[in-house]
Amino acid sequence: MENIYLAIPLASLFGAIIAGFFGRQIGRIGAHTVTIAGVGVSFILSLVALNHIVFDGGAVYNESVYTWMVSDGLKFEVGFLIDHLTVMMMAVVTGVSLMVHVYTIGYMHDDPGYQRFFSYISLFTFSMLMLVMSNNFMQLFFGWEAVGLVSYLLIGFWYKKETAIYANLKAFLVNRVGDFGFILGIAAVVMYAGSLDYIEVFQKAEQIAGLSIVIIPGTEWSLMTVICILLFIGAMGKSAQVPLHVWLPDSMEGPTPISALIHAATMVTAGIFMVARMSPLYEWSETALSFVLVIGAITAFFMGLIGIVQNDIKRVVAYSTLSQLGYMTVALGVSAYSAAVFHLMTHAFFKALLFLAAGSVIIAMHHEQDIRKMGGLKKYMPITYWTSLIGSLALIGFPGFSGFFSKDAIIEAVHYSQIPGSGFAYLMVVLGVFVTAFYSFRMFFLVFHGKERMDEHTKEHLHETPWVVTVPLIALAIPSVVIGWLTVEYMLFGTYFADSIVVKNIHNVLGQISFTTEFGFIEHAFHGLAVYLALAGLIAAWYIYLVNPKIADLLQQKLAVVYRLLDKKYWVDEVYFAVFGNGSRKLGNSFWRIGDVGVIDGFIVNGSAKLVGWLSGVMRHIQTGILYHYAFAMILGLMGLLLFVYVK
Amino acid sequence: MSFIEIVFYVFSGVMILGALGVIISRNPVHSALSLVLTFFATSGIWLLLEAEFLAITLVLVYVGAVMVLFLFVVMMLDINVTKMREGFMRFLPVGVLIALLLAVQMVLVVGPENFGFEVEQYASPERHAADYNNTEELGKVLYTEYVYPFEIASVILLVAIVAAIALTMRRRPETKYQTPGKQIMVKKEDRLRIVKMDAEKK
Amino acid sequence: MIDSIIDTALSIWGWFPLWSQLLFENLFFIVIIMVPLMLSVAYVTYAERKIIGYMQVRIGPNRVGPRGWLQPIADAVKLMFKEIIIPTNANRFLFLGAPILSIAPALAAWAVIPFNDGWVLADVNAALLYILALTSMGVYGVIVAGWASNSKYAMMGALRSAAQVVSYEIAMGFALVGVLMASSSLNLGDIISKQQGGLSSWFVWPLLPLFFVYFISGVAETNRAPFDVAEGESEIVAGFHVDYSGMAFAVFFLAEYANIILIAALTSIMFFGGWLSPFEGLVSADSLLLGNGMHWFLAKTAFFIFMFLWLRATFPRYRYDQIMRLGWKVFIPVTIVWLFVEAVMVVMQVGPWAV
Amino acid sequence: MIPLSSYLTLGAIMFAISIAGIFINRKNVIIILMCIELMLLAVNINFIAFSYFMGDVAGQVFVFFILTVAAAEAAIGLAILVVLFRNRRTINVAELDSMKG
Repeated sequence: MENIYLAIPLASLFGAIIAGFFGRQIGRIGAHTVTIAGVGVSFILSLVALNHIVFDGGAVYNESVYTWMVSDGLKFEVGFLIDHLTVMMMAVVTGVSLMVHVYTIGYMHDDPGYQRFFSYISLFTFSMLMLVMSNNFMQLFFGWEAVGLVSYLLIGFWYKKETAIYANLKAFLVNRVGDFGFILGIAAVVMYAGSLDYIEVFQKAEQIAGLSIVIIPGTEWSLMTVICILLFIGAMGKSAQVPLHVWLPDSMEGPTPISALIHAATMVTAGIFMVARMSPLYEWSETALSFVLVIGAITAFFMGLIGIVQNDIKRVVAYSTLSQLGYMTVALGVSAYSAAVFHLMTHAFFKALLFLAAGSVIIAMHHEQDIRKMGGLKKYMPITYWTSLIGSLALIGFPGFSGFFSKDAIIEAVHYSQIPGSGFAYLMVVLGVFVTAFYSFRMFFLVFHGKERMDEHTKEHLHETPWVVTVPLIALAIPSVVIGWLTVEYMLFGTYFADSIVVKNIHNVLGQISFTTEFGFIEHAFHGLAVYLALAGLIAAWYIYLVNPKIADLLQQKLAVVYRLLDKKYWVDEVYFAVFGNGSRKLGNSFWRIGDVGVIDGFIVNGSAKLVGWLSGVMRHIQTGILYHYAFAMILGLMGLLLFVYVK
Repeated sequence: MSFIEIVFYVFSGVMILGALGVIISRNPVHSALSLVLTFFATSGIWLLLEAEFLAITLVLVYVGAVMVLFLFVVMMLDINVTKMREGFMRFLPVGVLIALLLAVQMVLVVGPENFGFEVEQYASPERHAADYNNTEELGKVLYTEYVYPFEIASVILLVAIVAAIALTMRRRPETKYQTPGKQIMVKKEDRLRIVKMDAEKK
Repeated sequence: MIDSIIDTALSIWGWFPLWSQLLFENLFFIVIIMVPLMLSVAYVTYAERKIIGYMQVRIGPNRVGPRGWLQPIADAVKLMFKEIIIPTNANRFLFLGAPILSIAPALAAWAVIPFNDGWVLADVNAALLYILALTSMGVYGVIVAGWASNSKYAMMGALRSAAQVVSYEIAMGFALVGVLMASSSLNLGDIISKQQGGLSSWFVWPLLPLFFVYFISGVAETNRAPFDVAEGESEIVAGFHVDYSGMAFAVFFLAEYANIILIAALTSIMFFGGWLSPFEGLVSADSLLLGNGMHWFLAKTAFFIFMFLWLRATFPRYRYDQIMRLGWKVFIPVTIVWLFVEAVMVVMQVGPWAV
Repeated sequence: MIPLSSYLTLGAIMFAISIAGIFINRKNVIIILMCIELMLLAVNINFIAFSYFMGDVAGQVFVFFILTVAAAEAAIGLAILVVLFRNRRTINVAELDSMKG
C-alpha cells in the first residue's frame, strides 16, 4: 500500500509540474489531459485506499518514507498517517478536485492562462493531500503553507486585475496572521513534546496537559490551552473564522473553479481537519474548546447575516461557506469532531455543487455576477436549475438531503453540550438555520425565478452550459442527496472514526443523541426547531422575493441601520485597514522620520561626521606640518611608555 | 680583561663613535661614511654573538647597497649644508638631555632581569662548536616556520623596487635616443635621393 | 743541533700569551699570501702591456731589464717617489682614504681563498657571502675618491662606477647563489671538493650560463674594459682617479689588479674546480704534476687573468646605457631563469644536483 | 665573558644617540633617515643579543626581516627624497610643511 499512498499526492504533483513547466509545449489539451489524469489517478487510488482501510478493514498506516534531516534529535520527516479520517478527506479532496478540473475545461475555455491554471489547481490538490496525509507537524505545516501559497497564486490568477491582486494579498496577509499562531503552536509542541510526530505528541498529551507556563509575568497558563488556541489561530486563518474571515469573500476575485475548490474541499477545510486530527490534544483543554465553540458560533450566525444583503452570486455562496464553516467549528467546539468532519464532507459536495452551478450561471450570463440582473433562468438552464435546487436544499438542511444529517447532528450535539458557551452557540446555530435558508433561497429565487432582468443581448445567447460543466454538476448533485443517507450512521454514530478521533467520555455529546435509523433521525428532527426554521426561511424568501418584492425594499428602508451594518460587513475591513494598515504605515513612517532620518542619518551619520569635523578643527592646531614636531611627540610618547613600564 | 672583551669594547667604541659621527658631522657624506663604519663595527659585534650570517648580510646589504644609495643621493643632491645646520648648537643641549634620559630609562627598563631572566643564568651561554653553521640554522627556521613572513618580506622588497622606480623615473623629452636596430636596418632609398637634372648651361 | 734550535724557538714561542700567538700566526700567514700577491699584481701590469702589445702587433715594454722584466719594479719606484698632489678644495682625509678603501676589500677577500686542500687562512663557513660582501665594498673607494677629488670628471666617473657596480653585483650574487645551490655549501673548500671527479664534474658545465654571467659581471665589477666607463679616459679623462698621482694612484692600480686576480681565482674555484686536476680519475691524485695541487689553481687563475687582458684587447668600450641594459635586462633575467631551472632540477633530483 | 646587559646597554646607547641625532639635525632629511637606520640597528643588536643568550634563532629571523623592511624603507625614502628635491629644490624639513591642515 505504501506505493499507492506515495502515488496519490505525487500523481497530482506530476500533473502540476508537467502543466506548469511544459505548458507551452504540451498545449491546452495536453495540459488538461495530464492534470486531469494526475488527479484522476489520485482519486482512483484514494478510492483504493478508502476501500482498503474502510471496507477491507486494513491496518492504519503510519510510516515515515523519507527523513529530511535530523537536528539535535528532532527528526524532520516526510511520512503518511493513513486512517479513516485521512482516507475520507483524501477521497473528498481528490473527488471534488477532479470535478473542478473537468469543470475548468469549460469555464476557463478562453483564458490565456489555461495551462498555468491547471498547473495551479493540481498543485493545490497536491498540497492539500500532503496536508491531510501527513503524520507529523512538519509536513502538516508544509501542506498548510503550500495551500496558502497556491491559494495566493490562484486568487490572484488574473493578475492584471487590480482587485484580484488586492484580494490575493489580503488572503495571504490574513493567512500569515493565522500561520504565525500556528507555527507558534507547533513550536510549543516541539518544545514540550520534543517531537514532530503526531502519535508521539498525542502520547504525551496527558503529560503536557499537566504543565503550565508563564507567558505574561504573574499569570499562569495551562500549556495545553495555549498550544490548542495557538493551533486554532492557524485554523482560524485557513478556515476563515471571525476575525480572520475577511479574506474568504474577497477570494471570489479568482476564477469560479477556484472558489469551488477553496470553499468546498481544500483550504478552508484544512483548519477543520487539523482540529479534528488534533482532537487528542483539544480534549485536554476545555478552555480551548470553549474558545473554538464561541468563535465558530459567531462565525456561523453573523456571517450568514451578511449573506442576505449580498448581490453578487458568488459572494452569497461565499458567505454561506463562512457560515457553514462556523457550524463545523461549533461542532469541533463541542467535541463532536465526527460531526464536524461529516459536515465537512457533505458540505464539500453541495458547496462545490453550488459554486459550480453559480459558475454555470455566470458562464451563461457572460460573466455577469449580479443576481439583480438575473431571473427566470429556469427555462433556459434546466440542469443547472435542478442541481442548484438540490444544492440549496442540502445547504439549508432540508430533511433527507445530506446537509440535513450533518447540520442537524451538529445542532443536536450543541444542544447536549455542557461546555461553557454552548447555550450561546445553540442560539446562534439555530437562528443560523433560518438565515441560511433565507439567503440561499433568496439567491435561488432571484436567479432562477421571477422576471428576466437581464439585457436583451444576454438573453438571446442564454442556453444551457456545455457538458463539461453540467456533468460535474450532476456528478456532485448525486452525493449531495444521497451521501447523508449512506454514511450518517456509520460515520456519526458508528465506529468509523474510532481510530483517529479521541473524545473524552464527559464530552461525548454525539453519544447522547439517540439514533435508530435514518428515518428515525428525520422524524426526530421534526420534534426540534431547526427544520421549521429552515422551512420558515425558505418560505420567507419565497414571499419576499417572488410574491411581493416590494417588501424587500421596504425592509431595506426600515432597517437601514442593520442593512448598512451588514452591507459593510460590520466594518471589519475598514477597522483592519485603519488599525493595522494605517497603523503600521504610521509606525513605519515614524520609524523612518525619527529612527532613520533623525537618529541614524541625523545623529549617527551626520553627527559623527560633524564630530570628526569639529575634532579635526581642534586637532589642526596640533598639526604643524613640521616633521620634527611629530618626531618629538613620538619620542615623548616613547619616554612616557618607558616610564610607565619602569614604574610598574 | 679577556681577548673577547677587548674585541667587544673596541667594536662598541667604534660603533658609538661612528654613531656620534653620523649625527654631528658637518657634511652628510661624512655622516654616511660614519654610518658605514658603524655598520662595520656592528657587524663585528654580531660576529661575537655568533650571528655570522646576519653580520655578513649587514655588510652586504647595508654597506654594499643601502649606503651606496645614500651616498649617491647625498652626492647628487645639491644641498646647502650650512643652512641645514641652523639651530644645531641651539638644539644640542636638548638633544643630549633627551638622549641621556632615554638611555638611562632604557638601560633601566630593557635589562634582562625585567624579562624574567636571572643575570647569572644568561651571563655566559655556551659557545657553539666550530662546525656550527649559523647560516644553515637560520635557513632551516626561515624556510619552514617563517616561510610566509619570508615570502611577505620578499613581496615588500618587490613593492619597494617598484615604488622606488615609479617615484623617480621620468621621461625626459629633450633626451635624444638612438635605436641601433633602426640605424642598421636603414636602406639606401631612405637616405639617398638621386635627382636628375640637366647640366647648367653657361 | 737543529732540533735544539727548534725546541728553543718553540719554547720562546710558548712564552707569549695565546692571543698574541694567534696574532702572530695569522700575521705570518697574511704575509705569506700578500707578498706573492703583490708581486703578481706588479707582474700582471707587465703581462698586460706585453700581451696587449703582442695582440696589437707591437712588442710592449722591453727596455728595463731583460725583455723588460724589470719594468714593474721601475714603475713602482717611480710612483713611490712621485709627489701626491692634493687638489685645493678636496676633502683631504677622504681623498687619501679612498685608495685604501679601494684596496682593502680586494686584499681582505683573499683570507678565505683556498689554495690547496686545507690551505686557507680562514676556513669560514659563510665564505661565499663574505666574498660577496667584500666585493660590494670595493665601490666605496671609487665613490669616495670621486667625491673627495671635488672634480666634475671624477664625480661623473664615481657615479657611473657606483651605479654599474651596484647593478652588476646583483647578477653576480645570483650567479653565486647558483653555485651555492649546486654545492649546497657556502664554504669555498667544500665547493671545490663537490667538483671532484675530473673535468666533467666541474660546475662550469651545469652552470654554464651562470659562469658567463659571473665572469662578465666580474669584469664589470672591476671596472675593466670593455666596461671601464668609470675611467673612460677618452670621455672623462680618467674618471674617478683623474686627480690622483704618485702612490695614491698606484694603490688604485694595485686594487684594480688585485681585484682582477681575485675574480679570476674565484672563477677558477667556483666553476673550474680550484686546485683539482682536470685529469682526475685518469691519473693518480698524488702524482706531482697531473694530480691535484695548487699549481692547477694557479694555472686556472692565470688563464682567467689572461681572459681579462684578452677582453680588453679585443672589445671596444660599451656605451653606458648599454652596460646598464646588459646588467639589468639580460644578466639578471638569465640568472633568474637558470636558478629556476636549477631549483626544479634539485627538486626533481636530476643531474649533478641530485643530493 | 660579556654579559647580556652589556649588549643591551650598547643598544640603548645607540638608540639614544640616534634620537639625539634626530633632534639636533632636525632639518636634514637624509640625516634623519640615517638616524632611523641607526635606531633599527640598535633594535637589531638587542634582538641578536637576546637570540644568542636564549639560544633561540627566532630573534635572528626577526633581524632578517627588519633588515629587509629597512632596506625597502631606505629605497623608498630616498626615492621620495629625490622626487622631493626635484620638485622643491630643497630637503629642508622646516620648509616642508605643506601638509599642514
